[in-house]
Amino acid sequence: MIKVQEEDFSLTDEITFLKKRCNNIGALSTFIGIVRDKREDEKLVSMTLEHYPGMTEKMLNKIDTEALNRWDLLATTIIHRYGKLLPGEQIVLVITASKHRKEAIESCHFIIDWLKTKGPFWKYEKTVDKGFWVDAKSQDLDEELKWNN
Amino acid sequence: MIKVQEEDFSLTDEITFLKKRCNNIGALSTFIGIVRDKREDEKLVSMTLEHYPGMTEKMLNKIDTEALNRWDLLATTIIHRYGKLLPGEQIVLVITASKHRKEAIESCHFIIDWLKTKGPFWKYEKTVDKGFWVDAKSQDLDEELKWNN
Amino acid sequence: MKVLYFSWIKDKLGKSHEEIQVSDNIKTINDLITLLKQNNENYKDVFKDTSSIKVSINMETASFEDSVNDNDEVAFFPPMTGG
Amino acid sequence: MKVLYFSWIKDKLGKSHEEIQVSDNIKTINDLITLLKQNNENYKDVFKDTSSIKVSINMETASFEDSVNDNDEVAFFPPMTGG
Repeated sequence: MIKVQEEDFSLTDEITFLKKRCNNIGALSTFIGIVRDKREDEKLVSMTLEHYPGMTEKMLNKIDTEALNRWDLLATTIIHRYGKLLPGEQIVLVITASKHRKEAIESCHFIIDWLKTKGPFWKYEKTVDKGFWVDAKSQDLDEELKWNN
Repeated sequence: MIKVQEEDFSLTDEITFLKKRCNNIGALSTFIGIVRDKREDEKLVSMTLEHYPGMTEKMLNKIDTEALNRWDLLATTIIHRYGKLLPGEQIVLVITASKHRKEAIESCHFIIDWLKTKGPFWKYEKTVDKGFWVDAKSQDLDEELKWNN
Repeated sequence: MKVLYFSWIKDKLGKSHEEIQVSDNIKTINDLITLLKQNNENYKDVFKDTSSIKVSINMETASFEDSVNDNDEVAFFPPMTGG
Repeated sequence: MKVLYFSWIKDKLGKSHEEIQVSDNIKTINDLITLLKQNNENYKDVFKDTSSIKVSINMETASFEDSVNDNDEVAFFPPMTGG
């Protein structure tokens, strides 16, 4: 299940909702991305996530489907926020449920790696006196590529 | 931080507590192990976790320290329950927090893999008419060994 | 053809989207870029180094050699940074 | 010497722990096992195949060749299944 939304999400509510969609869960992996307090060594004031409405949903569904195809999963949840977020706020949530731990952990890792390079989001960070579009990291592409094998 | 306890835990409470212990978190990985509904194809009635008091705390601390040494982490939480658990109940919780996702995800994976083979727990599963001590899986040893590199 | 811009490309051009009239000799994304750059310094600046620019056609990742036609939705953006 | 048993080993022996008087000629875990097996069918049964049995000394994973003395706490158990 995927959601693209401006409002915050609740991990507990999402786990409860996911558990209703399947049974015999043995392993539950989650990942939460959070706005850091700092940009390099400077205090971060806010991070604004721009996205491409329509394409975002399309890509998140693609990533979700790919995970469900590659691993034996019972259920998945991907929630990605957009808009202006403050330090400490939640950006993204991934939950994967499976019978055994390996599938849940690996697929959760995969989803977040693919989101990094295939989710049509762009981040604008504001410090007290400046603003910056966050560059994609070449390391993120390397992380994505390791899932090609 | 490690805890060995009979009572259930709350993921939300533990995340809140962990967040108080550090700042500048960018990535939060969690893993929850849950008692499955079935043993092979039979309905599971309960799972009782026996453990070795004293050694359990010692080994969990060892695993926690190892994760903190190997990865750049801001905080960790490991909670393992013992005693009689029913299907759907939570067995184990791992939370890892870091600035960047790779560290949180990998260390969470590492901790749960090491817990499997180094946590002094033994599981007794009851179906309607039988009881079984769960055998360790040779696959679990393979999973542990991949962290030796 | 609907063309969208994101992130610093949108900032540099001062617009997030526009409708472009394309004639039949615009066959690929590269042709479209050439058209946009004609007599416009902002576009010339944005597209001077396309190695750091990605493109999508109808919300699917595409390459500069891919074909486009008047009904397509095209978007230009820097590498994505989701998650 | 305090000796603990877990899981099916505890079940087969019908006890979770016991205090064993060991003389000076018991130098290793292997010696201890030999002592336990003497004249006792339950222990002979449990220790007939030690490949599926693990041992700890003072709550640290150990091997059957490791030395023990009277003050040690020794435990026998099948491979762990935490998590």
